[in-house]
Amino acid sequence: MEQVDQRQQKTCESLRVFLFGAEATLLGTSEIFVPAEEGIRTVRDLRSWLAGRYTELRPLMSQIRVAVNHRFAADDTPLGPNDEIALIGKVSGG
Amino acid sequence: MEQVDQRQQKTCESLRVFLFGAEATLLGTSEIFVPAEEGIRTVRDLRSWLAGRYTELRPLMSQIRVAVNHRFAADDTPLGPNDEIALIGKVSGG
Amino acid sequence: MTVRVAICDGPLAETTRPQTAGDDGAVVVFEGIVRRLENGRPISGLTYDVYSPMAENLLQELGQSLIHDFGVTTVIVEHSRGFVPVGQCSFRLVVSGCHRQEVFRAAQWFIDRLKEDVPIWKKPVPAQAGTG
Amino acid sequence: MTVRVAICDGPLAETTRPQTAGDDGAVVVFEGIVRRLENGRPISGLTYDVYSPMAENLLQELGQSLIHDFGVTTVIVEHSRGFVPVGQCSFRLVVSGCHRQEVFRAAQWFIDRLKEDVPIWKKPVPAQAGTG
Repeated sequence: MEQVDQRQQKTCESLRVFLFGAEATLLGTSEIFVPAEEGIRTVRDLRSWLAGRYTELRPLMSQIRVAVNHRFAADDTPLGPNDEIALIGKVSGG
Repeated sequence: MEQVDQRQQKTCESLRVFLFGAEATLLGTSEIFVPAEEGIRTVRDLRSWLAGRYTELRPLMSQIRVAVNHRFAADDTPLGPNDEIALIGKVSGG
Repeated sequence: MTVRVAICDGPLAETTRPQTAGDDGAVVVFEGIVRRLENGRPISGLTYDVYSPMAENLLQELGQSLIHDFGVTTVIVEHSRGFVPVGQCSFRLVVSGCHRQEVFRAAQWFIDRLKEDVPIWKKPVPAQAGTG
Repeated sequence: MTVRVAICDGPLAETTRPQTAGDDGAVVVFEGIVRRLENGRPISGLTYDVYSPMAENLLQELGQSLIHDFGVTTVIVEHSRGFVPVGQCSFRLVVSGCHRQEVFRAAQWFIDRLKEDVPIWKKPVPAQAGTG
């Protein structure tokens, strides 16, 4: 069962990543879909993929944090299709 | 003329000193009259006179400041019968 | 011991001081007001984008930290979402506690953390294109 | 650039935020509230004795210092005279300016000076003898 589920995710489901602020402006969108085929399994994978795919994000990557399910997540945090993922760049509230 | 005025003051006019807070409570009064005969000419004179006359004030003297005409006054500030004089001990506003 | 967090649409309404605890001797209120200039250019206001519920969660956690780490008793946080015209209030923090030192320290720490961590973004609306 | 000083009879009324200058981005309001206990004993309130006009003059000078030395734009000070019941406000300081750091620093410096220098004295009114 586990393996079947895993294969279904891998072929059918992608990750959805929310963008805000400068990152949303830069990419002209407030969400990115990461195809399942990219094989992103952790926050670290996602960061590498983003830096490779969106060169314009590279200068900002050092100040971008990744939130998973509304919490800042460490690089080894696993990512799945049911997780809510967001890039949190430089914030400017207050 | 000057001398006449001076003599009149010396015989007729005393200094009036306002008290507040702990000092007023301690002496049971909100003002003290210093007889002209005491020959108080400066803030320094006044402090010495107070410490001599009111032994209960002595422990507080180090934190008492003298205000003359609504300003904290240095020890060599001259005092006259027309000056408004006040002892400002530990304050507790705010 | 109260922490209240609210994200409000548009500028924050004026409020009166909240009821404080019986031992509170000090209340500090901080308000952030939208300034006339943003990077030297006139604006009509700022539009705030808030990532909910992460922003609310973090503000709530920061509020709890004030109570546990700074010993204050009440924390009330309000932040705008959407357009706030120049001169209007977009952020308000109320901290009350026994003594002034702790409420001042707590309020400043809170705002520093907010500006570092809480997922809220402002975007200037140029004066000529303003809606306010 | 405004400094306003008022000594008011009894507890201070609630107020709304004063109009700030066009470049103000930060307002800090501090309120001192009469606490239930004074030196561990229950009180009904505090009676404030104010030496006028020295207190007002000094508060005005301190306010001017905030503007000249801290770069803030507005300083509003209110302090009670006479009886203020527990839970009511006896002191309010409003400082506004461009940025939060300066208004926080200015407000704290002001209160430190007030508590050191301004001729105002509080006297506790024991709970049983209270008028409030």
